[in-house]
Amino acid sequence: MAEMNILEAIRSAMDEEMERDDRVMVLGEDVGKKGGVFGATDGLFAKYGEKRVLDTPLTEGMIAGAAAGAAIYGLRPIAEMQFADFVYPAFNQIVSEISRMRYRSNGTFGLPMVIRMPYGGGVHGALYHSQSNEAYFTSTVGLKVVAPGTPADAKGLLKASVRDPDPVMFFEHKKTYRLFKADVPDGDHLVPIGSAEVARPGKDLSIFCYGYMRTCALEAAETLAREDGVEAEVVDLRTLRPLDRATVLGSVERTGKALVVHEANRFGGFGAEVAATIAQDGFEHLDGPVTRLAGPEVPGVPYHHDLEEWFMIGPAKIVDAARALAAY
Amino acid sequence: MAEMNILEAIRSAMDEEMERDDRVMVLGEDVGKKGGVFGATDGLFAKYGEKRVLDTPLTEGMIAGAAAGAAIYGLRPIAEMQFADFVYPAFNQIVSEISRMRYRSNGTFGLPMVIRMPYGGGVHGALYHSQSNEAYFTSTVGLKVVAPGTPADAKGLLKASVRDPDPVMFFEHKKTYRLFKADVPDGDHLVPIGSAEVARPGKDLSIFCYGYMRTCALEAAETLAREDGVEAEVVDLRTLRPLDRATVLGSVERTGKALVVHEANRFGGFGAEVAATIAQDGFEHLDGPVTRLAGPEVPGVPYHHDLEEWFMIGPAKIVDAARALAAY
Amino acid sequence: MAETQAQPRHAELGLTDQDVLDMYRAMLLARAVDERMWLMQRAGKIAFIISGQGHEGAQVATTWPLRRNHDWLAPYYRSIASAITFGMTAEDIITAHLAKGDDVSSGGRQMPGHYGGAPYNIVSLSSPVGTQVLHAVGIAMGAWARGEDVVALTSYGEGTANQGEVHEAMNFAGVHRLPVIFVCENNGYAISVPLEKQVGGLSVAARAQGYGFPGVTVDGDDPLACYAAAKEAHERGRRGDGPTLIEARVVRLTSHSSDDDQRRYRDPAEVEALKQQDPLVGFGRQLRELGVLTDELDQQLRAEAKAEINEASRRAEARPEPDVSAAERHVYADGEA
Amino acid sequence: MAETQAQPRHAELGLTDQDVLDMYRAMLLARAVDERMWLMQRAGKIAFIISGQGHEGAQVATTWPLRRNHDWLAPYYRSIASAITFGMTAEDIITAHLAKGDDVSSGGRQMPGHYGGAPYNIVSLSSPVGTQVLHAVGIAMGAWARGEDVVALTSYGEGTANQGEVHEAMNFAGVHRLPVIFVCENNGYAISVPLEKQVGGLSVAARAQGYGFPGVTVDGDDPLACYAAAKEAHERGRRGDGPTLIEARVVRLTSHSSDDDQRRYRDPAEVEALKQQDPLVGFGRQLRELGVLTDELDQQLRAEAKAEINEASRRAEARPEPDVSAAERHVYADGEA
Ligand SMILES: Cc1ncc(C[n+]2csc(CCOP(=O)(O)OP(=O)(O)O)c2C)c(N)n1
Ligand SMILES: Cc1ncc(C[n+]2csc(CCOP(=O)(O)OP(=O)(O)O)c2C)c(N)n1
Ligand SMILES: [Mg+2]
Ligand SMILES: [Mg+2]
Repeated sequence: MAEMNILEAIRSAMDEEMERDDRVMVLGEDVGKKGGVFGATDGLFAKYGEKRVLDTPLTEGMIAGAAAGAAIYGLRPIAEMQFADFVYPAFNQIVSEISRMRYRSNGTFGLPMVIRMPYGGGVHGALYHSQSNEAYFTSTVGLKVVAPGTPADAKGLLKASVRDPDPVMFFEHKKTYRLFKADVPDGDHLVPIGSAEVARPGKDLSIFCYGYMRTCALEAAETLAREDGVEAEVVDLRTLRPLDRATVLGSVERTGKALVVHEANRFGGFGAEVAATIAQDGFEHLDGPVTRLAGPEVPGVPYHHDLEEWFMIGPAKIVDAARALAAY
Repeated sequence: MAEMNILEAIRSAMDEEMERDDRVMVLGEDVGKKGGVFGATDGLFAKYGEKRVLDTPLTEGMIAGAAAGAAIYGLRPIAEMQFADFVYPAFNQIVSEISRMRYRSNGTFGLPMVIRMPYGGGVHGALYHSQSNEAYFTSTVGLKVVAPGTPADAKGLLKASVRDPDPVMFFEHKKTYRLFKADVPDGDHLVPIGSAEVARPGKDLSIFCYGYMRTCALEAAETLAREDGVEAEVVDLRTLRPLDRATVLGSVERTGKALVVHEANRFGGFGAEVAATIAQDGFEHLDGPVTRLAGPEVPGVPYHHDLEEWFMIGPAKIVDAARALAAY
Repeated sequence: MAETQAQPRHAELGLTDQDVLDMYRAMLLARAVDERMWLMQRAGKIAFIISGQGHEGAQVATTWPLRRNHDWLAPYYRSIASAITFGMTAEDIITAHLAKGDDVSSGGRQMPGHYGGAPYNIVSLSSPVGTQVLHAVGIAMGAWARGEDVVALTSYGEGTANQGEVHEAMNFAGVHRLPVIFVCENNGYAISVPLEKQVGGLSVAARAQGYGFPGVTVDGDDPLACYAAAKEAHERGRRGDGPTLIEARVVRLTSHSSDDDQRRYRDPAEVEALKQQDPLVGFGRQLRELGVLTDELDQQLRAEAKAEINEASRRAEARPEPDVSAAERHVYADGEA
Repeated sequence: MAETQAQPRHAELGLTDQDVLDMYRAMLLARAVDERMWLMQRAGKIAFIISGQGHEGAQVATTWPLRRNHDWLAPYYRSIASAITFGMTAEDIITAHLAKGDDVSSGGRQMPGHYGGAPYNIVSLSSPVGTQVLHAVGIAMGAWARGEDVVALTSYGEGTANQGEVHEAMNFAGVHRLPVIFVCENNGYAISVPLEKQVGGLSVAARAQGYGFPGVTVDGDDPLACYAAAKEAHERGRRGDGPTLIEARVVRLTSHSSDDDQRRYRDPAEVEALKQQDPLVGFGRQLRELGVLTDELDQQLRAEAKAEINEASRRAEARPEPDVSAAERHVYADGEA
């Protein structure tokens, strides 16, 4: 077991996969000599050289599209969007091409590739360096969407994503990069895509979360246990698409109450899908309204510290929402 | 009252708004001399000239971005995406710029502009001429999203959209363009953005729909009444963002059962938001699971006639889903 | 000293008589397929078609230097003749147009005109114009990264040439001198929008130098000129000297598609004059001048093309419709055989 | 016959002594603001800053021909000196950096470096690079459509020049000869990526001819050269002769931003040598040679800039923080006063 933070876990996942399979390559802006703006690819350029760790021009459409072409050719590219906020110039390639290449070619052209998406707020990044834009991708059939919340999951899921035969959007919450260290199993540690984890069992209500919200929800759950005697079950979804319906519905069956939490705005956010799934398929187990707690309905995280604080979801807001639901 | 189809309604809305306000201009691919690939702008080039009805180069990013610039300058552009499927090269301008210009400038730069989006399947258009991609926009704060289902609504809502101080994504289901004619009030007919309509009152369950689905749902409701004695209330949302929560929740309060219908795939579709809203805020009125009926979980509408039939939502599928819900 | 005898033009390019006849044959077959598509569309057997008529010379000739099953092709919706040159059969193409279940391009899922085929190294094409250009560049990047001797060719229209992705593709290819050939088939219209409202500066080829590689304009009605440019481009790519942009000036003999009527936006005299530039006619004349083609042989080749399309259509029509259950397959690899 | 007396260089360009001193003053002020930002960042008052040091000469000079409150500016995150030239005050800029509630750019919502201001005809800037270029073109399209005598100028880096939207913008501007000036401030790096890995062909200016309008490269350390190019571009736009692309070769004197350390990817000798190209030093020297500036006057101007930034900072710091309730306003116009 090695202790590492999420950033180190991500780096070591890429390193191991590149070691293991020489078809794996990394491309993106500043991923080479600089080692990425967050340092995620630090050292890889020196180790593998330009032809496997490629500093591209400042063109996200090209990054995604060339990665797709390389995947057609037989490589296994890991493309980095410098910030999730800057993925939109690549949206056409991702939605029109990458997500549906397999389907439209009747299964003859698959695209094994990963797009890394540093996302999330609370980092003084304002409207364009804080976005949680996973919903654009979770609603896109043909993509897989992953959003780990621990170093072990970050490593195991990234390695699984690199090996997956289909395109994976890999969301890394920037605030978690160096938030804490934790044990990561040694060896070829893989976490399967598509499986949620009950991060904390509980009987009174279920909190569904992912990414940074896992940390916040666990902290909230401790407060609820301590101060209210409410035992919240925390379910870390880990993979958003495909959603682990069995784990989600199983939890609701146990607790009867569901709180869905994310940082993105609520209207049309990924939480709507989780809530709607529970509302339809867990209906008979519900003892209270499926509740969503999400970022406010504004176009982005504002910059000023007080405004950002106002925007962000943290343990306190989760505790409040959970209390109201528990009391229903 | 004049009888017209939806295409004529859209054309007459643009014509009237251009007459009324010389800041209104139309731009897009083939909108000029050809009059648009569907004929929506037919005659406008001859009437208003190139400087108000502009054939642009084949570049959707430019269409959206230049429209935004023109709106900053004080014009009121109506930009046409030739098919909703081809909006993705413009996604960066729409999401990064158009949706949040007002917010990020603290209210000092508003963008009064409309983007027309011919969408939807059932027209032998396959994966790339059939998309119902409204969910990308309904989840985007700062945009308004409209999807009319009748000629009168098409005209009244498009005119209201042109006058709206904020950007409106205007979804026109291609299959409805010439589907039927209906009365459109004479004079300066406006339908306010943000108001749903109870298209058919009923007491047994509510069907929420928009665009082409309105026609299908009304037909289904007649069948249900005739064959099952079930009285379905059909609510045409008309505006998807902002959602008319009062009308939606009011209907659920009356019927206790909600069926949400759309053509886009289900997972992460707009129906998830409608369902989640009802599940949370209408919980105490619910006598059955909020049910979603949506397009299948494949990346697009396949071309072959039989496969397209398999994909499409029509009255029969709505009747089946409504029967199951009514029987709950 | 013996002087080198002046060679016929095709021989100078290293093409045998047989080669140029084979090129002509591919053009004839492409035209026969195309005309059949229109017939089938009018007969109600195909909902929509989009034609390559007028582009055949440029397509066959620019694709000719590629090595089948080794190099790669990322074509567009007019690329019937390119696809045929690179290995697709008339039957493949008609099968795809009829959306039969065993259609090699998409199993009946895509609209007519969406060429592609894994067995032929032809990238599956979508409808949003220009997206395939980056795929070709990505393939070339893969070859460059692996040190493999592979060239990718991609084609598109002059309207498409303005898409941002096409520019990003050219820039990246320029930076790393990737082995890719950009072929812009400039037919003067993007649906109804003419060149002068579409392309700032009016020349697509002129853009290449902005990315540091050569751009050439060739007469698309002169297949030998197109071949010469493509051959040089192919060699440049193989040598590691980077990309080439070839702008082939062609004519669009038909309306944009079966949904369009070009008389709405194009002068009748202009439409009439197009026929004078039919590359089939032009290449036939040229081959006669080169002494390679006779009237008799021409008739024979045309008869062969006709026989081939008849047979291809018969077989394609007999193929099975897709099974409806197939519609939910191949979304992800999971669970697939 | 009397021969025209050879004029000093600035006078030939129609600039008075006062004009060039005002340009120099704007550069000094921009630099003073910039240095103050770094100080405040180090003092923990600003979370992040992004600097314009090295770009001031090109910025002041290219913006100089624009008519304030009449023409339009769509700048980028290094455009401190452009914004100042176009009317923003040092106080505006520091206020924005401190994210105060009455910040004219965004009311404290945007990160430092996101210039904009409705009262100044400066388009509000976002972070995704290059998006502002289409806004400038859209403004120019508006002016063209309305027959109004307005020119829009937009600026961006050489990395950004590769974004697809920038190309689409240039193409459209080329087609309709729109009154827009594209200013690419080429500082040789996009964060860590050097020109040769970024720009195919190494010249951004060379791209303009691919769109049918002039592209010129100017020495960004020579403000008079920049001014001459921009003045001509402005006149061309007003005459209806279309756009101009100006590539100003500048230096980035600092790391990319306060989050970056350029020693990780740039040779120490290269970084050291940059100081020789500081446009403030160069322009000061030039003005002395032109007989416009003396050491005394220089000191006085520097003292004035210092006083101005001191006063601006004092006033900016005293401004109120935004009210948290403001955070949910201005999403839509509905319901706003
Ligand atoms: C992104 C996108 N926008 C619009 C369309 C609709 N469309 C299909 S073909 C076409 C014109 C293409 O013109 P050009 O590139 O010159 O090729 P040509 O058809 O003339 O060969 C248009 C606008 C599309 N397919 N994709
Ligand atoms: C679309 C997008 N991708 C990535 C970034 C991150 N980023 C910010 S500045 C920058 C480099 C810009 O370089 P250049 O255009 O040369 O301008 P310079 O900073 O050198 O003046 C990058 C990659 C961004 N802001 N937007
Ligand atoms: Mg064309
Ligand atoms: Mg730069």
